[in-house]
Amino acid sequence: MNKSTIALIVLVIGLILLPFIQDSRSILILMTQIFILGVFAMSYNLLLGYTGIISFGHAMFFGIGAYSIGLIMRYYEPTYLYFLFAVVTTLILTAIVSYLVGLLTLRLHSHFFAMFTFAIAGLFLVAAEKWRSLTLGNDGITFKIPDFFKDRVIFYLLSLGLLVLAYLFFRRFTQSPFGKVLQAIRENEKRVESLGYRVFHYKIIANVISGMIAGLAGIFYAVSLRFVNTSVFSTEITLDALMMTIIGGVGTLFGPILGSAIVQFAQYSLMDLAKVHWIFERWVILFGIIYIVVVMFFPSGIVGTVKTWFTRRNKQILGKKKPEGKKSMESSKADAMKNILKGEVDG
Amino acid sequence: MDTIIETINVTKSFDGHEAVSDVSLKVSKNELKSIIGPNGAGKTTLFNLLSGQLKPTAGEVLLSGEHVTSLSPTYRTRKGIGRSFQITNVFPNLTCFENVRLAVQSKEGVYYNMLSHFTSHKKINDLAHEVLSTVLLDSKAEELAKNLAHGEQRKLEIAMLLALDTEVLLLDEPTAGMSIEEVPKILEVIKQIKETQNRTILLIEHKMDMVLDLSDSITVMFNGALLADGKPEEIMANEQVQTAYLGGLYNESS
Amino acid sequence: MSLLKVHNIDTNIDQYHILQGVSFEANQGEVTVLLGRNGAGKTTTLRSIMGLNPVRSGTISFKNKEIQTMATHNIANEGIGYVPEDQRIFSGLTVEENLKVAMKKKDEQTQKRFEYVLVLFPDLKKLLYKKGGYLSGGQKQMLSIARAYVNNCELLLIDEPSKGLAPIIVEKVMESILDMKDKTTVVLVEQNFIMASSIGDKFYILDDGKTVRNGKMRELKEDEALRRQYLGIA
Amino acid sequence: MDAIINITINGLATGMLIFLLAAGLTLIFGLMDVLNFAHGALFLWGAYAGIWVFTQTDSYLLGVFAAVIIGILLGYLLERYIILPVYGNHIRQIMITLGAMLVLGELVKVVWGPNVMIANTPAILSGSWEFSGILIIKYRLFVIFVGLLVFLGLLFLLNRTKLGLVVRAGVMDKEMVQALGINIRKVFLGVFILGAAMAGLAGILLGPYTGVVYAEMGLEFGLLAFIVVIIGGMGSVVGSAVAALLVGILGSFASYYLPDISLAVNMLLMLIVLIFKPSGLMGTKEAVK
Repeated sequence: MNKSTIALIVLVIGLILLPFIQDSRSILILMTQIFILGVFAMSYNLLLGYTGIISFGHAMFFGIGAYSIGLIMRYYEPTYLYFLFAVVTTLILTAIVSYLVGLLTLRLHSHFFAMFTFAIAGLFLVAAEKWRSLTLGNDGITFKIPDFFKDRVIFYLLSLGLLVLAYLFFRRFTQSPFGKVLQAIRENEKRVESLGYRVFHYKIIANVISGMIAGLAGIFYAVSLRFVNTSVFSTEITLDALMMTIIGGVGTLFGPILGSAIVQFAQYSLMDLAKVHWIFERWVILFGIIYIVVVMFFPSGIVGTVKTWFTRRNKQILGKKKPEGKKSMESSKADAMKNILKGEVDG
Repeated sequence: MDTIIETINVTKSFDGHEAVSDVSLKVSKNELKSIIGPNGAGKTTLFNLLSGQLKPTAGEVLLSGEHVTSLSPTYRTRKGIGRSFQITNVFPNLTCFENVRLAVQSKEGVYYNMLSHFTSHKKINDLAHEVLSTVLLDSKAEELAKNLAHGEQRKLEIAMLLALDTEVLLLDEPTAGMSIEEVPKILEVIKQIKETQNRTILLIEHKMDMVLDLSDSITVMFNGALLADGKPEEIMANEQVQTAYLGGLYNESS
Repeated sequence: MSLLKVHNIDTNIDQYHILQGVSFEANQGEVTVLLGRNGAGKTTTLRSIMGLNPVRSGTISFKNKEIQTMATHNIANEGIGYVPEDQRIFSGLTVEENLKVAMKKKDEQTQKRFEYVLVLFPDLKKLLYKKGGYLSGGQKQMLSIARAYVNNCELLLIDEPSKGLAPIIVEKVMESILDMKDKTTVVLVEQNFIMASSIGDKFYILDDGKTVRNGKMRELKEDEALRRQYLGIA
Repeated sequence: MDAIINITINGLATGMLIFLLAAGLTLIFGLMDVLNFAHGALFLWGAYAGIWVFTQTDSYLLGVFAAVIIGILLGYLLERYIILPVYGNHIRQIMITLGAMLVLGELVKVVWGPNVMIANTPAILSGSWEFSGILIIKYRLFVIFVGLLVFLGLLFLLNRTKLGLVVRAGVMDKEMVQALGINIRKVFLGVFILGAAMAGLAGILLGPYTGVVYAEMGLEFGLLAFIVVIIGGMGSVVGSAVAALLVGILGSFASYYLPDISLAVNMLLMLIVLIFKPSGLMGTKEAVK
């Protein structure tokens, strides 16, 4: 067990204890949102960071999840069985939709794929708005949930559980043979083909997995609000995922979680500051500035930038220690250290 | 001898210009055939047609008597045609080791394994290390491919091809861009494959000494067409080849 | 008199250290040929002179002025014309428009050059209003040379004009380069040795990103061992 | 019959407005390979600044002038300070221009308040003509007229002038243009500013057409323009014009006859085009790998 695993375990234990240490309702809700959107951003990062696909329609999977639970809870009964039914429905629907979208579009160049997914997500949005008899359009629907989920602390812990599971899953997944092929596709698609891999299949599978996990995040999101309206299909949701991923660090496991925390926290505290000075009512400005600053000064995201610092520092240490000539014990130890370090931020 | 790879009248044109025109070529099993010719003669295009990167405008490509003309590179690789690229074509942000391991993984048929950790694939890891040491890159296993020197990337390129362990190896100027000192090592590797394994090798190369030294047979291409095909000594004696490629210099100097 | 002096240049493309000490000189009114195997760095050398792959160290002086840090368009405006590998014709523009892009000034000299290339390449005159994309390989090559020339250049950098062309066309292109020789200095990258040796005055051999040999073309014709060693031809 | 004519005119006018946005976007994309999500902000600022000046001075002409000036000014700042550092990287472009879009969109609220701004039709252009039962609103004709004028001007600029020649050549191969001694950076900036000015113009034209302007329309119209660019084909001005009119007219008919799906029409159109002709109606750039 290496340092990074220990650090993560400590962090998770801390987070489990948090609701018992402090009792601010709003902090709890904020943390829950961070967890849920963190999962959503991680699913997005699988496409953007690990496979090199830019999607502008990720909200559609999030929305499918949110509406599945909302509609089933409202029109059937808020029981555990139906809850489970909603989860299964979400997984099946997102799998089908992501499979079809992938089939149609993954052969296109990046920005065309982006626009295509954007259009399809747009269709979902319009459908949700226009099918008023079912969705009540933009007014949205409120719904009841099984009592168990109503408890804020329990729901907080469940969301945390989802996040941890997703993290472990992605950590495993990206280190697996399959995950490595995805990263190779990101690097050089043609070459992957000539190694005997069916690139298209890999992309579709990545798209499906990403879509299904985004759907799960959508369920949690809707449950946390006990309300769902058309905004879950909006482009802003996709853009949020994009921003969180980029701010945290594209292609790193922990990046999207950190990104989610930063974005949510910034939104929360900036909105709070509105009471202090009117300029903070326009907190979106500061938000936009953050985007610009991140792109200018942290082009590989926060985790990515920190990673580079570490590697550079490590290299310097290495350079000083490394004797000329043959590879010494010491340098191989340093190499190993570097690997651990890589593991620390990479998974 | 058995023919393993064959082209029947393949032609490839780009915007009306025929890069490869009407080439019929037979390569026997376990032979090392070099393809020579001036730049722009269509050698790399021919490779692309064999490995599936390009589809011919006309003609057929056969592997062990089976039509593979319409197959994608993926399937041709699986059927046993592996290639290295003239322009270095590795995965820059993966380590050397990971680069090679991807090739081993493909060869071992581990395609869709999503959840087992790589450390549980000892065989794959071992094989990858083995191949890396064959091309003298084992000390660079954990370096990112983009941080390698140009010559080392060429070696990595060859390592990936070796790791695929295909029946047919297409080597596109394996030593291009390598320093003079590195060339003999790579030659040694190619020789080894030729001697110890049952592999068919197609080689594009400009260094005539190397070509003469290694080849069982030589094919000369000129302006997209096949000019001559035969044993090295036949080719060297062929007058047409001399005027077209070797430059008529023999005539002048003799 | 040397018009272009390249001294010990190093160039990286991304992480790759492509040029590691290339030096050569091109004299006024001569054809200087850069030879070498694939991947030796010939194309990169021309691109470095044009500022398309900026050098990391070393100097490039043109008409005794250092140009290695200048932007590509300024280098071109100093009087260097570039005929890239694969011609890079603007395929959606007509032949005339391709030339017009390069004719920046409306002076007499430009007009003269324009008329000259149409005389030199009668094909182009016939095809003046045809889109560049529809030209044959040879015609594209001619257009590419003509385009660089009408740009009022004193030095032409030509990258492998024979590549992919039929021998008879290659001859035509070579003749036209010979014809231009007294009007403009030429640096030629060429792998077709017959061609290179028939029009070149001086040669430089590049290997592994370094210039390793140079001399009069006549000497190379006689030195079989040298050709074998670096060019892979005997 | 009169309904059809009215709907067509309405669609044409909307199409022209979208075209003004899309033309700049398509050139910027084709020439500079830049995905500019802040293009809608120029439009937004053109609308607000133009209408504000118009209401203050009661001169529509001054309003138009102000809109174009603010477009040029913001275009210059955007290109120099936001886009310049991110050439060649699509993801960073998307992110940073979205950031700029958010900032500029919110700044509109800071300057003019968060509520919608009412835009009156200038007296000379208000009212309508009636021909045998067909009602033609003057302002719509005016918008069509201006759009047409800009379109023709742009075509003239691209096809008949030296600058246009350089721009077209640059879209095909910018490195070669540099090697012929042309400062492509200046050309980029010029094209960007031209696109920005057209976006500003579209903004002020839209005001009296819809009666109100609001801050969210920046992103809204920006995305609409993107859809049009994709449909028309990246880098093609004529393609954008055709696509914009198509989107405008289809949208206008759909909202009359099939109001329920009218919102989806653009998306559907884009999907169909992408499936059957991924490079767009008149696009030249490769869309399929």
